[in-house]
Amino acid sequence: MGRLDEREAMEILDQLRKRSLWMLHYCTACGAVELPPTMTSRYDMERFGIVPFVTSRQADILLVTGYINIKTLRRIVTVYEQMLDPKYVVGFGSCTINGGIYWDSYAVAKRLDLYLPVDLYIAGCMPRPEAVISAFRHLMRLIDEGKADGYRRYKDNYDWFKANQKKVLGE
Amino acid sequence: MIRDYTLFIGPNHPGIHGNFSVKLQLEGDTIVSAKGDSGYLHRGFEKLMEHKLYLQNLALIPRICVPEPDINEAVYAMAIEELMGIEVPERAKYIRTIILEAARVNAYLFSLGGFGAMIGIYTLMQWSVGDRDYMLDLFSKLTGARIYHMYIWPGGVRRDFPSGFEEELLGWVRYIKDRLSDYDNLFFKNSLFVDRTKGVAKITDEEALNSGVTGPNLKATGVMQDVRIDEPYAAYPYLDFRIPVLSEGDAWARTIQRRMELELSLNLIEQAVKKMPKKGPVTVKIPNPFKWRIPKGEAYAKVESSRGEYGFYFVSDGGTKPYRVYVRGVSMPHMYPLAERLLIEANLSDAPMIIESLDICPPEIDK
Amino acid sequence: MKRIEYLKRIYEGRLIEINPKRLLITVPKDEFISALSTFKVNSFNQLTFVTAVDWIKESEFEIVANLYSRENRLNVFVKTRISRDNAEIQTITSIYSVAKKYEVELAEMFGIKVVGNEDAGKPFLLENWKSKPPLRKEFDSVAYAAEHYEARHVEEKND
Amino acid sequence: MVTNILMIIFTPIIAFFIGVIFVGLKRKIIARIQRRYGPPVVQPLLDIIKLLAKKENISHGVMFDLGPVILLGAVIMTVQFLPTPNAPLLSNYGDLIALIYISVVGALGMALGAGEASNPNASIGVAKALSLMFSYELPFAIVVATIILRYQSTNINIIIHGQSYLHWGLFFLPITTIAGFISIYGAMGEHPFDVAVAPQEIATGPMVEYGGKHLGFLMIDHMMHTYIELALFVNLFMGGASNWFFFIAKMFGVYFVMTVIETVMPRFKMENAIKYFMRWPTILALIGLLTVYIGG
Repeated sequence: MGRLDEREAMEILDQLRKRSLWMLHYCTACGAVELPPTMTSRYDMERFGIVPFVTSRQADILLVTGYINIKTLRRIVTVYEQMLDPKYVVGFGSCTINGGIYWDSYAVAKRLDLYLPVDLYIAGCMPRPEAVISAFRHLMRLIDEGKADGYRRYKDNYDWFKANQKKVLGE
Repeated sequence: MIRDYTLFIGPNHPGIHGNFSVKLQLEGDTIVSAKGDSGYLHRGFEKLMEHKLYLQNLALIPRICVPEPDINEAVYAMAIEELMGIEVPERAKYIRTIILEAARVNAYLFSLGGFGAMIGIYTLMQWSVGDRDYMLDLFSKLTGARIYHMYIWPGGVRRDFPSGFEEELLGWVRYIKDRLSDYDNLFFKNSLFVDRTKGVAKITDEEALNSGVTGPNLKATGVMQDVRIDEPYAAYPYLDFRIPVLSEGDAWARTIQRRMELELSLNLIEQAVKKMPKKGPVTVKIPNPFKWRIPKGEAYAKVESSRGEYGFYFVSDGGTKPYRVYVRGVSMPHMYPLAERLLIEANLSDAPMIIESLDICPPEIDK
Repeated sequence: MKRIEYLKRIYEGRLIEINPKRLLITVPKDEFISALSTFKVNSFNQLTFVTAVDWIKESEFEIVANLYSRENRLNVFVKTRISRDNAEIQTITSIYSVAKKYEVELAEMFGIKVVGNEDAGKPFLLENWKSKPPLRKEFDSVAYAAEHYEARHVEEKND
Repeated sequence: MVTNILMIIFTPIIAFFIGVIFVGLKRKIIARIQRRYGPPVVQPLLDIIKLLAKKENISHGVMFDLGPVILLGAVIMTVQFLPTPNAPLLSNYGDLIALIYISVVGALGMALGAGEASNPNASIGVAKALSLMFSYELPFAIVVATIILRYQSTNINIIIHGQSYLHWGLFFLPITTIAGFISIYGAMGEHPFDVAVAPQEIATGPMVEYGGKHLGFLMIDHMMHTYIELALFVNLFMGGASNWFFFIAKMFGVYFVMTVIETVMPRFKMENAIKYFMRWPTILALIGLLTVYIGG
């Protein structure tokens, strides 16, 4: 009986959890110039309950906005581990998918999902605000169906992620 | 109260616009020492450009500094034109001036909005970034992209204005002009804004000149130095304008200087649209990109960006790829000798505001 | 323009005019600091940037300092050549204090030892960087990127 | 008597929901001034449910966990001392002075909790919150003295009774009301005075390490705290209310004025905030005290 309630409780909470997603106010790369237009009066993502929050303790979504510099990658991993479950990672722009225009750069990692469990990618070399908002709505549907389980994947194969991070970050 | 401790206004901090961190040594609330740490946005542009063809670089260079990408294209094009010795057609010069001035207005709206958010007035950011968005629509109508336009290329501009574009542009300029009075009442005349910024982070004019400061930060100290007047490029020789200069040199003066230059740019756009020749070619025929060899030589092309003097030092050895391109970022001297010195003896709650008043663009330092 | 004629007289012919707004002078390595100070005295009081160009064929680094004169609205490139292996230059922060961070960038990106600038050896942009300084010509970024960072394997389906 | 006991149990819940609706409307009003739509009105409730449903919670020690609980306890107790329209709750047993004392206890509990967090931002935030508290308590104390002198009693019910038939404090003690409004505005920590939780400067100060369920509790405290301050202002200066509708309407009137001011004002710096409180509200409060003292 307990098992059933736990799953049912999760569904109801997922319904409510999707209506108030807090995004971490951390502009890791060039995609961050499209975030202010999404937050401000023209596209206004606050109507979906998405608000930029300050510290990693209070945030649910970690937006990796654009290319992943190695020095930034170390900070992104630390910030991700500070966030509280359930947490979601959104890869923003084609640089998180396959390195984008910096495929040949010595300081940029190519695939974000080797180092962090990514729930959602937004394509585009700097996606438009409309793409960002439709991506958040898609993330809401994923949360609704319980498919946004990046944080569980991170915990399950933790060593694989740590091995990849160690290979690139070197320490 | 803990006596002295270290505090990171680190990469993940709303007080930092962009991605770099400042390590502060604090005693109580006053900052004892500040040490900047950048490199979070380093992609090695100068290395990437060395193994790409000239026209392939056109897609790469606007991505150097995000709030104002058009200056990169203009400077890259001007450097190549100087080496090739080609002359840009008249109409293309005017179009380039209009695009650069519109990008400057957008960059000022963005940075003034960010400055308002730093001291807590979010309404200014909502308004200014919202108004900036209408120009991005015009840019995407003209060039196909909102931010990275890749519109100015060596030899002129990629395509001519679509019909009726000038009227829409002037409509946007008029719209921003009468929005400026709302901004003034909301923010620039607000007594609290004056209290928080007057006399904070003050620099004298010779101190600014010695530490390589350019742009509004320098003009706010009373020194009149602007690339548009000292070395006019594009259509600036044909436009007559006078750049107002303040003299206090503190955070207040820098912000008001940006506000005045925003208004000046709006007038410049109107003037350029009026004086622009109605017909005429917009680009010079450039050779086949795969076999395009730039004659051996070096050139330093510079432009007045919204932050200061921005330039490319371009060395070519006659091959099909640039031999060496040095990106002269405006924010390098603003951050390293200047911001670290201004933060000392400042109050902790002023630190983000001081850094934002210098309008530092971290990718220009990291490249 | 009086000072420019004076400078041209001193350097009799070595000061070339690439175009009306750009002057160029190449000095031997030990004369670099004295050339910079004479230019600074004669109205070139602003340092725009200091960088290096890696001429790998002649196995030499070319240090370029760009100075700007507010009075005559002119830029001058003061250049000097140093050998590529164990390259070393004197710091010019005594003349232009703003050159400090440019020299740090020079040291990190080209591996040039800057004598007299204590920050020059420390890392600035790259964090625990093990291989050669990246802006040297013999460092191949494409190979480094392919080897260190795993790409997404997309199998080509030309059906 | 029975209705009073029932109301004692239910008033905190009603206070919480009033707080939620008010904060939701505030975010809507701010959004409309900023030319956008803004979140749904029940957004604060959704935020709190999401926070309480967080699976993982980082704790920095027992005191860190107890901080929000102490604040919640103090807030619930303060609600009891505020008379609601048809039920005096406990306000006959605890007068105005007791109310001020209890509201301070909550802030101290919060300070102890946040101090435990290992983040220097939190301790700076706590220091700023406490020094701000001293600065706005000073004019508030003078205002309370004026009211006690004016109505010859510290019992809030008698004060309300003294203001019946439209003899509101707002009209008869205008200077004191302005001083009271500014100091209550500071007590709520609303925007121009949110020096302690400034996101840009010290990364939301004391709340920097609070997340998940802790932050959920803090949000609940914030909602009820909004109700308390507004109810206090309405009772002292706008003569309480005969039924719930007028009570909420008056409170929302005051809150609307606060929201509009908040949207167009940048944030004070710590020194400026203290200087401001020591200058304008204190002078006005003293003038009010003199007029009442001379007026007899």
